[in-house]
Amino acid sequence: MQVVDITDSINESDNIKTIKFKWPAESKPGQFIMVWIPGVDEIPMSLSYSDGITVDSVGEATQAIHALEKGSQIGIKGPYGNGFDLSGNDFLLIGGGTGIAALAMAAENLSQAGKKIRIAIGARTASDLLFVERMKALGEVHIATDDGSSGHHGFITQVAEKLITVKKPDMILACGPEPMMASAVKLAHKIPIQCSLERHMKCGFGICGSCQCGKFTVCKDGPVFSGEQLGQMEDFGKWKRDSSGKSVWF
Amino acid sequence: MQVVDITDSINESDNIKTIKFKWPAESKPGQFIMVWIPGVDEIPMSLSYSDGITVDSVGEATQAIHALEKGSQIGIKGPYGNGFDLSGNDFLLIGGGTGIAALAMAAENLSQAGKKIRIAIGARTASDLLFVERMKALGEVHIATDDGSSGHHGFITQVAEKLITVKKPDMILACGPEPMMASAVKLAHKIPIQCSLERHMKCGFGICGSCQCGKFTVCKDGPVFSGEQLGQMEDFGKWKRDSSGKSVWF
Amino acid sequence: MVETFNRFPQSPDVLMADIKIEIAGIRLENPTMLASGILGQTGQSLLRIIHEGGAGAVVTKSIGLEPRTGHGNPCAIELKNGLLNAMGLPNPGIDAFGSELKIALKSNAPVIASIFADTGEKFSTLASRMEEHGAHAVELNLSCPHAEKYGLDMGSDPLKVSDIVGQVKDSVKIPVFAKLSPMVPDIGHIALAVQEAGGDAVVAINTIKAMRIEPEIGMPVLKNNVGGISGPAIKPAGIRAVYEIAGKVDIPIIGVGGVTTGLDAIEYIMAGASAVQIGSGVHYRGIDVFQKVSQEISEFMDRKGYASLQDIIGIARD
Amino acid sequence: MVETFNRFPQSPDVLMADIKIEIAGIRLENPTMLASGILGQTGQSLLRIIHEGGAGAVVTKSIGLEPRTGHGNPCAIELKNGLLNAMGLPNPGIDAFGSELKIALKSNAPVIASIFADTGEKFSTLASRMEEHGAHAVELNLSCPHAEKYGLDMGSDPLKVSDIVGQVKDSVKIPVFAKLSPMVPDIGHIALAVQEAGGDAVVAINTIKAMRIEPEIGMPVLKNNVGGISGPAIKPAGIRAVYEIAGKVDIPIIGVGGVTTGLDAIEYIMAGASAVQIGSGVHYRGIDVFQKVSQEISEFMDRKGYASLQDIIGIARD
Ligand SMILES: Cc1cc2nc3c(=O)[nH]c(=O)nc-3n(C[C@H](O)[C@H](O)[C@H](O)COP(=O)(O)OP(=O)(O)OC[C@H]3O[C@@H](n4cnc5c(N)ncnc54)[C@H](O)[C@@H]3O)c2cc1C
Ligand SMILES: Cc1cc2nc3c(=O)[nH]c(=O)nc-3n(C[C@H](O)[C@H](O)[C@H](O)COP(=O)(O)OP(=O)(O)OC[C@H]3O[C@@H](n4cnc5c(N)ncnc54)[C@H](O)[C@@H]3O)c2cc1C
Ligand SMILES: Cc1cc2nc3c(=O)[nH]c(=O)nc-3n(C[C@H](O)[C@H](O)[C@H](O)COP(=O)(O)O)c2cc1C
Ligand SMILES: Cc1cc2nc3c(=O)[nH]c(=O)nc-3n(C[C@H](O)[C@H](O)[C@H](O)COP(=O)(O)O)c2cc1C
Ligand code: FES
Ligand code: FES
Repeated sequence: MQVVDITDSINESDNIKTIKFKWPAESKPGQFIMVWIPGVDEIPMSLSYSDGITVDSVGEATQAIHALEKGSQIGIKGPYGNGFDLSGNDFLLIGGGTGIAALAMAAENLSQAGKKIRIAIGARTASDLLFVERMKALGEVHIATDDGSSGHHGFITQVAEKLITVKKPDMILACGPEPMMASAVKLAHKIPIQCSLERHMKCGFGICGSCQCGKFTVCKDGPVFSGEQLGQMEDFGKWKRDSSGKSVWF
Repeated sequence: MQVVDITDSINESDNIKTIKFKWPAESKPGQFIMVWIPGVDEIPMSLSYSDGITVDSVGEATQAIHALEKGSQIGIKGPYGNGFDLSGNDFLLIGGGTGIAALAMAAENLSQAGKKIRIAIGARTASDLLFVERMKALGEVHIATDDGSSGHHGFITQVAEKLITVKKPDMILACGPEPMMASAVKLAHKIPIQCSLERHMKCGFGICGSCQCGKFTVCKDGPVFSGEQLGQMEDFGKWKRDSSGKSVWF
Repeated sequence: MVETFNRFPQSPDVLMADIKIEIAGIRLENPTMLASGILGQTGQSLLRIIHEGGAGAVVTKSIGLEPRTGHGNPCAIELKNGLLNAMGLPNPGIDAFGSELKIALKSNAPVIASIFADTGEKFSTLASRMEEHGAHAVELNLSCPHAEKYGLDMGSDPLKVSDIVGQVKDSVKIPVFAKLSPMVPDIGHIALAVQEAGGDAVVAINTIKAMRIEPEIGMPVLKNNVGGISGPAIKPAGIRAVYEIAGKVDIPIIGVGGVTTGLDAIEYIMAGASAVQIGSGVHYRGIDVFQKVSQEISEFMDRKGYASLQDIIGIARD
Repeated sequence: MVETFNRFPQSPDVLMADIKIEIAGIRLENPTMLASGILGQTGQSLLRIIHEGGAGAVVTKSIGLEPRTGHGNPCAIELKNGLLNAMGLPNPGIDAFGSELKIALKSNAPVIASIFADTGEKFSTLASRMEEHGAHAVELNLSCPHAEKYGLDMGSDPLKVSDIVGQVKDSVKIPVFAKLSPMVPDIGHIALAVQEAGGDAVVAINTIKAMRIEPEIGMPVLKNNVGGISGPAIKPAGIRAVYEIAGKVDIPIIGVGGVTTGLDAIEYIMAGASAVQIGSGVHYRGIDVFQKVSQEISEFMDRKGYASLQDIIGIARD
């Protein structure tokens, strides 16, 4: 656990903020951290920057993160998890909701390595779309919203399907709601795909078993899993476990 | 604590054996180790070689060491203590009894560094004289025995006194019975001297206080002390402490 | 004169040490087990620890009568010399756990069901349910240091311990293990109560009550404030506990606490343990820590010329 | 919404933190003391710890009525995360110790005399003798984990504790501290017994019962087999103990166990300690560990804007 100072808090949308902190640790795209908000909670957050997280305010802990100001202190455990395997040349990235946060650094790395990337970003509505400008600087961006307020009216997976038909990528990276990723895996068919999963996390470093998905721990074996691994998980896309370990259907 | 295999056991005299062991640790001349003879005791022993000790059999633990055979195992803590400061050019070494064991590696180092050394070795009787051949290869050796069976008939400090008169060394190293070292300090007068002390040792690494001499711990601040430090110790040459911490006169 | 230096037979003709062991009638291929509460919450994870990890047996997460979410986050952090946790006994409850156990039982390795409760009666109910579900043994958690009413609160009182063990013994036919805490002045005394009540094995130790305060923040890090420390920091306390218990009881002892290497396991076994459990070691060396430790035990025994585990169990007591 | 993140005043005008502290009327220049049993056997060594080491106070080695040689060697070894010892309370006895105390009292720092015995009457005799010799306070060792009849054997029973503390309080005017062991299920309960019997401060913790077996040899390393572990490995247990005691008593608490840095000390102080004792830290950082730790405490307080120790004592409890 390392205590860090908040250096910046940036509004991304009504409900989403990016928080930056003084944290010199090395990390890989797709890794996450456990964020301790003293007195409140400790929750998993993908690194959307090497020194930042992008947080959708959905409950007590995320609200508390939104309330952090420059100079506030939080505790960080990590970086944890495996991160994305970035071998391949022609990438399709599919990000739903805050899922694009987990993909952003991967996109930057790939772009820097001169690889071809197409990025499909989905959200409920236009104002919720995240990192559109940041991604446009890196590759071809395609958009979908549930309400049609921007880009394709409908699911981002429908956009992805078209993009695959236009030209087969040799690797797909996806992060977002699990049902979305389940359809991504289906439409990827034989194209290699990696999905970043979310499960209820307690320890974050692979000992408590709370984030178990199939035989894997999401925090240590994941959060990124290959299509093949996902195929071995009977629960993927179907159910997750609550904080007592009981199964809950999606 | 490191467990090592005994590689050799060499008779030095009726009552004295050198024990060698497989022990790759680095050490400085004048340092000592704590030797654990499993089931028996753990006792301090000067390193007479970088991988060996030379042991006078005086009681249960030293007898047990004499009984060790090739392949037996002992435990070693250390090397401990400060060791000798070998700066200077013209050395006089004064070793009484097994005291020469603590000086032997210093003599070798000095000789290798091309420094002038004279070595005064004392013992009760000729057959107890230790390392005479080993020392002759390194410098000028002078001998005294209490019974006159070899060399000067009398104390080794008398020999040392003459040697100093012949030519003043610029550093004296002494190890042996404490009263012998007390006279050595006196006759050194203004010549720098270092003496290696013996006190009852329990921990060996400076926490238990059992080896206290004046304000110093012999195991950690020593076992080698300068004439100046010895001058600050009201107990030097007068009394030591038993294993309860009570003072006992020499 | 003394002649205790070479206690080892050193016979070069013994080529491969036998590291199988039987505890209260339960046969293990090797003396390493998964400790309770580490990844043992689902059937799939238990299976993986056996198949990929190489554990000789697995102990499930401690299961209670009702589902329990446990303490809030942070509930587990890394310290310099160990792990600090206050999970607070989260578990899906005995009803939901039956299906997990069924999955775990697909392997050939023994599955030991850890249970917790606050009365002997509830312990008995849980044990019977676990027996019905097919568990090979039950382990009574009498030692959790950070869940009020449970664990240590009962496990430090020899009368309560013998009452609970006695009641459970009356309710099931499978072996009953009791897991003890080192946070008592005389653990041998508690172990004796287990034996006298008919317990089949003693498991020691659970975590030691501990805490971390973050100076920068001025607050305890764990949401529950107080937790328990596991891992290398507690090994010396675990070895001591097993050694003292071995001086008091004849039933088998299972050593737990800070085992990460084969030599750690050997130290427990020499103190009197017939097998070891590994929890934090999964973090330090990966889930195949069981295989690694077993391998290292074998290598040690081969080098020293030991034919079977029986030859070293309790040897440091002689 | 929650607003507990910044508990620190951060006032930049406080330039130098005040780290003086008074405990039961005894004034310390800084909150670090030498723990009992580390180099505290002679007057000269106690003086040196004050003058060269920079300790705010020193506690003597535990002294009994008669001279005692203690356990045989090996009696202290280094483990990976701490020191393991079974000294066995060696000491020259109260008669011989008077002259040592006289030497130690030449300094300006308080000298606290640690004593051990197996009855309240003997404790009282020792305390009176120490008072005559000039000790500023006595510390009752109710917690040595490896000397039969002494220490933990009494210190784990609240009735015995209150009996001993009560008797000593009746015999001396100087403050009486009681040093407790963490090897009990509820240390707060024992601390309460100290307070109720009139004790002036609680000292926690002593070493935790532990053991090392050398696999190569197949024997315990300590001559006494069982000893106590100190140093970094036990800090989390010590912090927890102080935190729990602070929830039960109003008398000052002195934290001991694994302090090697200023932040370790701060952690104890935030848990509720008014001062800390340092034992193994002498090994890890040299005899000037007291000076170093004091310096680091000051630096922390200055950086965080704290004016005095009072501002952080027990802050993690709020
Ligand atoms: C690997 C990983 C990466 C994540 N990355 C991001 C990110 O980049 N941006 C983002 O906004 N969110 C991310 N999340 C989700 C985020 O952790 C939850 O939104 C957050 O925990 C909600 O906490 P709360 O107290 O605000 O809400 P609560 O009211 O406590 O809970 C709301 C929902 O959040 C989820 N949740 C709560 N606690 C946890 C927990 N300990 N572990 C996992 N999920 C929990 C549950 O689904 C719960 O129903 C990530 C989750 C995981 C597992
Ligand atoms: C730094 C140092 C270096 C030494 N180097 C050598 C050496 O190179 N060769 C050698 O033969 N001897 C050396 N000694 C002395 C050696 O440690 C003792 O002779 C040995 O401990 C005797 O043990 P015992 O069981 O055989 O005898 P015992 O019958 O136990 O005791 C005989 C005498 O040995 C001394 N002694 C016993 N235990 C200890 C102890 N733990 N610490 C210190 N002294 C003890 C006491 O004076 C005692 O009266 C050294 C001692 C010290 C302190
Ligand atoms: C995260 C975690 C959860 C634990 N949960 C339980 C539990 O539910 N029941 C139990 O009896 N012990 C539990 N323990 C204790 C372990 O089973 C074991 O006794 C302890 O961790 C010491 O072993 P180790 O050093 O190998 O981890 C838990 C330990 C950890 C670290
Ligand atoms: C070598 C040694 C000797 C000790 N002797 C005593 C003693 O005589 N009386 C006592 O109360 N505590 C004794 N202790 C315990 C310490 O005072 C202290 O409580 C313990 O070591 C934890 O603190 P630390 O981690 O700073 O060492 C001793 C500890 C050590 C390491
Ligand atoms: S959160 Fe604990 S194992 Fe993943
Ligand atoms: S032998 Fe313990 S301090 Fe020197």
